[in-house]
Amino acid sequence: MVQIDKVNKSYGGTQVLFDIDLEVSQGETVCIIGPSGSGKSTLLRCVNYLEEINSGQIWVDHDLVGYRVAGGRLHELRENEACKQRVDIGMVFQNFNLFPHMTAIDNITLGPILAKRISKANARKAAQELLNRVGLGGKEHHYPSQLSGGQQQRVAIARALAMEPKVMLFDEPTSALDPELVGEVLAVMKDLAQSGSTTMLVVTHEIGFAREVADRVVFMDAGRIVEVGSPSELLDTPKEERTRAFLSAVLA
Amino acid sequence: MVQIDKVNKSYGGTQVLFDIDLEVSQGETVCIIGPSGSGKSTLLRCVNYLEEINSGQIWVDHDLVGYRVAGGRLHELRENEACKQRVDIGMVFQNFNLFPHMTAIDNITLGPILAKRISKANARKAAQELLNRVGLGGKEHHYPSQLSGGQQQRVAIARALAMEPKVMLFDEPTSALDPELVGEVLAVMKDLAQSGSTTMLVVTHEIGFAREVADRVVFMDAGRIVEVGSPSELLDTPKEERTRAFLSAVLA
Amino acid sequence: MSRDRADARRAIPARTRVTSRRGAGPPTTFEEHVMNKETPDTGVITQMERQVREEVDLSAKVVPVRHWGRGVLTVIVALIALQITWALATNEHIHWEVVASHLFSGSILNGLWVTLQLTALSLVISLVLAVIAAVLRMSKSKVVSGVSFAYVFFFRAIPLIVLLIFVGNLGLFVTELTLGIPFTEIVFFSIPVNQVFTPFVASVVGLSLAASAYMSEIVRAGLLSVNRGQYAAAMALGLDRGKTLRYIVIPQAMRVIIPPMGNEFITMLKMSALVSVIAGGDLLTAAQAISGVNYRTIELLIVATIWYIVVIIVVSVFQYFIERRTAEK
Amino acid sequence: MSRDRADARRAIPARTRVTSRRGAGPPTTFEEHVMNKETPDTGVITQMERQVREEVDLSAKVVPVRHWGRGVLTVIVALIALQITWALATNEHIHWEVVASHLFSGSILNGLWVTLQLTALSLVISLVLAVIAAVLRMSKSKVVSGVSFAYVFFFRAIPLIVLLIFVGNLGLFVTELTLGIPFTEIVFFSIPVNQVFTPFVASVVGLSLAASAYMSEIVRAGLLSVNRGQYAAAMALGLDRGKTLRYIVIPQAMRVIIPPMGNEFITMLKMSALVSVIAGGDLLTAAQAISGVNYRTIELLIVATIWYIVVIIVVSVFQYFIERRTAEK
Amino acid sequence: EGPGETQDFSQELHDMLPEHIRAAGVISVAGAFDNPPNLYADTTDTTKANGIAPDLAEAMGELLGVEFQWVNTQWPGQLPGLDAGTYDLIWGQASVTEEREREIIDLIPYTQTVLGWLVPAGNPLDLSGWESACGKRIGITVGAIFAEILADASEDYCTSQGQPAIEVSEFQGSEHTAILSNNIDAGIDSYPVLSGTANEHPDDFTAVQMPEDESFEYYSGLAGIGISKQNPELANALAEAMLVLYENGSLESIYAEYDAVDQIPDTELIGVNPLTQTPAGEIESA
Ligand SMILES: Nc1ncnc2c1ncn2[C@@H]1O[C@H](COP(=O)(O)OP(=O)(O)OP(=O)(O)O)[C@@H](O)[C@H]1O
Ligand SMILES: Nc1ncnc2c1ncn2[C@@H]1O[C@H](COP(=O)(O)OP(=O)(O)OP(=O)(O)O)[C@@H](O)[C@H]1O
Ligand SMILES: [Mg+2]
Ligand SMILES: [Mg+2]
Repeated sequence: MVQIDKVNKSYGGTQVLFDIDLEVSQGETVCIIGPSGSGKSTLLRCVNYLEEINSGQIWVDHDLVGYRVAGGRLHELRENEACKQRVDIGMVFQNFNLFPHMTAIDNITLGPILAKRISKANARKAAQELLNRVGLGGKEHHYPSQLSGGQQQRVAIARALAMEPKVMLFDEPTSALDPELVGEVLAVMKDLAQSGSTTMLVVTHEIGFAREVADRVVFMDAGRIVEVGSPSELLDTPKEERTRAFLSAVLA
Repeated sequence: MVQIDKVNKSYGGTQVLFDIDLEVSQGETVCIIGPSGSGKSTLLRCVNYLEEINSGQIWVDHDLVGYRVAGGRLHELRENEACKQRVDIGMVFQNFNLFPHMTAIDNITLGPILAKRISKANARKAAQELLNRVGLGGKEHHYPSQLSGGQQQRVAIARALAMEPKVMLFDEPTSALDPELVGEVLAVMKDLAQSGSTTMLVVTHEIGFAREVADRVVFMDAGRIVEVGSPSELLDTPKEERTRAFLSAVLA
Repeated sequence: MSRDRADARRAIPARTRVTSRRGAGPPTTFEEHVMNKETPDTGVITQMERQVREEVDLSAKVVPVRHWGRGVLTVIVALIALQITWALATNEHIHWEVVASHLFSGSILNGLWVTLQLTALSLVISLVLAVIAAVLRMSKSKVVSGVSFAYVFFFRAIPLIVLLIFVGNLGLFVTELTLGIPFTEIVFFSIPVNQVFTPFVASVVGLSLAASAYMSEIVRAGLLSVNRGQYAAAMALGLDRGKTLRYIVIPQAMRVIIPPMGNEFITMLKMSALVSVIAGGDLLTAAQAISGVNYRTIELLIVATIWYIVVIIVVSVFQYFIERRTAEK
Repeated sequence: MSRDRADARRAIPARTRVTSRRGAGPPTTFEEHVMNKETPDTGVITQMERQVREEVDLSAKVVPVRHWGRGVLTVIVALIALQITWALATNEHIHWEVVASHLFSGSILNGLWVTLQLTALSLVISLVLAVIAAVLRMSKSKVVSGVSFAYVFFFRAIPLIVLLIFVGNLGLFVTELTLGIPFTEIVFFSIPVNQVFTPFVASVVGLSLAASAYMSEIVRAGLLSVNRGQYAAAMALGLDRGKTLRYIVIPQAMRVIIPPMGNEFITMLKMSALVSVIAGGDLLTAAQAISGVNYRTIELLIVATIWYIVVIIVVSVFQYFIERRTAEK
Repeated sequence: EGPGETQDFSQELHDMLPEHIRAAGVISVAGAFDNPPNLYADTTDTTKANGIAPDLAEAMGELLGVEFQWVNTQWPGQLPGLDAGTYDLIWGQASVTEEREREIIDLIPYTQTVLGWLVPAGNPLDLSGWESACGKRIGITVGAIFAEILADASEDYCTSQGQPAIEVSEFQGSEHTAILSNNIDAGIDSYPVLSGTANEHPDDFTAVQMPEDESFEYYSGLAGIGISKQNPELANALAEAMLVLYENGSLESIYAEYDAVDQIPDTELIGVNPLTQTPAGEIESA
């Protein structure tokens, strides 16, 4: 479903991703862990074409991210084509990034109405169902500022799901939450992962969550993938020294 | 050293602290835990007279916070007197609040030079020692933006210590840090607590830390102190239902 | 927060209960006790101290901070205001009956109407131009952002009076407005320039160009103030640049844009007086025209000032409500 | 970021390696393959697909996005700029030799000098007044903040020309500047007002008062932009209000204050031309005085415009470096 | 290098001056330096005044034993400055009218001119008398008295005769440009001022003198020195000095310098408030 091939990415002079290779199959949940600044967010942003890569290729469901093939040539995408591509990729951000001037339901229906041109009524019906699914039935008309952090993040997840994306990207979805509120967001994500139909790429610091729901765990450091493995392999018997050091610091 | 007597505090119409009673003796370390919005930060801010209380009294080392007694009357403190009082109380904030336009050492020496009128040379010598103590020798001339979160928070601790306060207040000192960086800050605080000479009032979500270093743990909820006890009492065998619920959510 | 503090200050005396010397006589006086730093600090409050504290009743005696400075300031300000009012009201050089008789005179109200029209029209047009200039300025293309930069620089740098003279006298440069291919003979469409650029149109154009340059910097600051995460979230939903601006960024930028627009509106209102160089017929010009005949300069300037103040008050109230609405959520 | 993107765009063609149809011939064409949505989605990339992708070489063939719109804009802008330059340069009504001969004439340079003095002095004074007004505005005392509000409102509302006439002719109201107790006979000190308020002093005072009112809103926005945590941290260190402002808040507020100050500086530069109403001798007045004699209005306005643009360029460069310095950390 | 002969100091005239001016030795004058040939700026030093008025002032200064200081002041600042005592005189383009003499300031005429039109070179619209201006677009300076004159003339010569009214636009000093750009058909001002313009730009403009009888029908054509009604001694002293210059021929030689002898007012118009004979310092309500 997602294939990342020898991706390199620099900001100005400094390279932040080095030859990243990663494959995620349909329905799989992959968790990415790693220290701050290791390039986890950057990788997700490249998959969503929020950043351009310097070399390598990223494929999402047989589409080359950022390019179109026609007449035997690769054409860079124009902005509106890139927009269409992003419709297939849902993203949940660390700071929720809900639109503060819109109610929960307006946040959720905005994308379907504007980018997918779904009728307002249908969009609202679907949004209502999603809100129920993330446990927020009854909060339709609350503004983000009237919701707790955990509730805001659940709205954000519903907003991404409303686009019916092929892949969901999560960038530290719980690290801006109060500890008491982390659980409710993880529960929603667990649900999603275990339904088996959603392909998920999750950057997280919640080792317990990764252990429980990930099909595979990726450890990144300094812009490289250091180690990939099943949760038990990577978390309990890491092969690399760097992974061990990180895990001992985090689990301390 | 610190005595809080029947303190009530409202913001506008809503009361956020109800009849808070708490005593902290010289050299003691008290950890305050509790859900978001329970009034933990507000309580610390009242102790430091960053907020005025509506009723009750707070004593720090025999001084009534916010008042002066003269001629048998309570006189509200003028601003410059309140400033003098705050010199005795060190505070470390969740978001560090370092001064971004000053180097580490300037951050640390600012208070001693301006508020305690210590000579620049002496202040710098003391600051240098403090920086070494928190493991940041060599970072004197870095600006906050050039330091990691953990390093910034350690500078903030050094800045508070530089005033040689009678009490140190910590407001969630690690919750804005990446998980890997939490350890280094907790280590510095542990050091401080175990030196036994510093009186510390710590709001934290790090249950492990509280268990290890606190002499007593306080659980707050909805503006009230629900339960106080030794770490083992409160964390392992909480008496109150509310405490149990909170702990199970956080430790999940 | 300031109101809360004031409430708190009032509330404390009534509720605080601390024993005084006159109270149930503890062995040391309260002050000595509190001040006595020699008391060995055991770190634990002794039972005796506790009792002292609990029994002290100072409820009737809390002395709030006196802000002498504020009192003095109040008196000084009041005196100055009084003196200025007095000086204005009784001044032999100012004939208030002249002010009164002209305040609602036809030519003044006409001038006011012209000023309002000019200002309102120019405000709307310049706002649109400012948004366009600000968006172009943030374009990734060097050419596009360069054009916007040059536009803003040029129209901020050229004195308005010069701009107005040029725009108002376009006939100096071209006699016909022609749509065609430059440097060729091909012409699609042509109209005498003076027919299009009447003094009023020229005034609106000149004011709009100048104001849009100033405003674009404000709009740009507003657009930049919107968290980058909002752009990312909108893009991730598949919204294109235009929709992101329209639905996400501009509504949020309004909060930052509207307050400094107050300054700009007032500046524009005042600037509109400059259109007299191309025969605009605005409020201030009308006042000066009358004073040129009846030689009551000060009185007519006061008339104009009164009207400006009225307009500014009305707009400020309006702005206050818009700000409240944009800040609400 | 825009630069990074551009770099990336350039970099991709050289490094991307994907096989073309001309490559080592996979069974289906590359396009058909990629477009073929019927291919059953197993969720796992087949070995064949892998190979296709790895062997395709399109390095010579990536087609970057063509921004036709930008090209067209560039051409249009260039044509307009050319046409305006042409129109100005060849216009029979504009005698460029007159512009050249007056550009460095003594009286123009004198006027420029007066304008610079007025602007610089007023800028400094109004900045100080603006900071005071902004700080007072944020006072907890209703009286103090009310006074500041009234000050700002009044001096923004009154047209500058009226303010200048009043300040320049204070003799209308008082003939002596007297320090004493109002409404009594007690006088400490007295001096004729016209002796103190020379036209230059009056101009500086008038400009400073007006500008300070506009600027105080900018300064206030700057002070408010500093994170509340910074105030709390400074207070927690025992700094009083004054020191907090001086060492913590103002240095950080500068970052927000300086950019809009560019607008204000330019406005002030232009406003200084209004002092001619009380005898200023500034640049624009000098230019107009000369044109009153030689009847070369447009030429002399161009001379003035050139100097204004020069000053604004110099100040903009200066501002750019200050901004860089305050933004550095 | 002042024109005309040097004047002899007159103690008698000096003693007529008010105390504060004798003490200061200076009379400060406000005027806008934009009105050649009466008052205009020196192009090498725009704070210095040139023209008939400054030359007259210099001659009067020699007589009175005081110095005249000229300050370039825009019209809106002039009257308030006079009221405030910032200036002792306004001198430039203050037109003498009966109402002003009676109620506002004391006026001493120093020049009398007929009106004229400034038109594009060759006078294509053939402007001359009032009638020829019907339906034309005429530009005037903001605050000038011409607004009232044109309104009256338009009534008498045009609208009441079934002709279209005269269209008036008020400008702040850029009427010339407006004529060039064909925004207006003509400007109106005193003829000598306009002929100065036309002489400088013969390719662009022509100045047309209005028939004298029509010109004086609405307006005396007098421009005067304005003195505050608080200051009658000054008005009387200046009027006396003016008379001396008139009688000893200096006035004529000064005007001759500017080729403007025909602007010298008639004898009976020399003095304070000649139209109404209001005594200096007195206010007579109409
Ligand atoms: N827009 C940018 N411009 C320049 N450098 C950037 C930019 N965004 C990120 N970086 C740099 O790229 C590196 C990787 O950043 P990234 O945000 O991907 O790390 P991360 O693993 O997500 O860390 P964290 O856990 O703190 O979110 C960092 O060194 C960062 O400073
Ligand atoms: N300045 C303020 N004005 C009004 N209400 C406030 C203010 N500061 C805090 N509150 C309210 O007071 C209550 C207690 O807030 P406080 O910040 O003390 O909680 P907390 O226990 O520190 O929570 P957290 O763990 O999220 O920091 C909350 O309901 C909050 O909304
Ligand atoms: Mg990240
Ligand atoms: Mg808190």
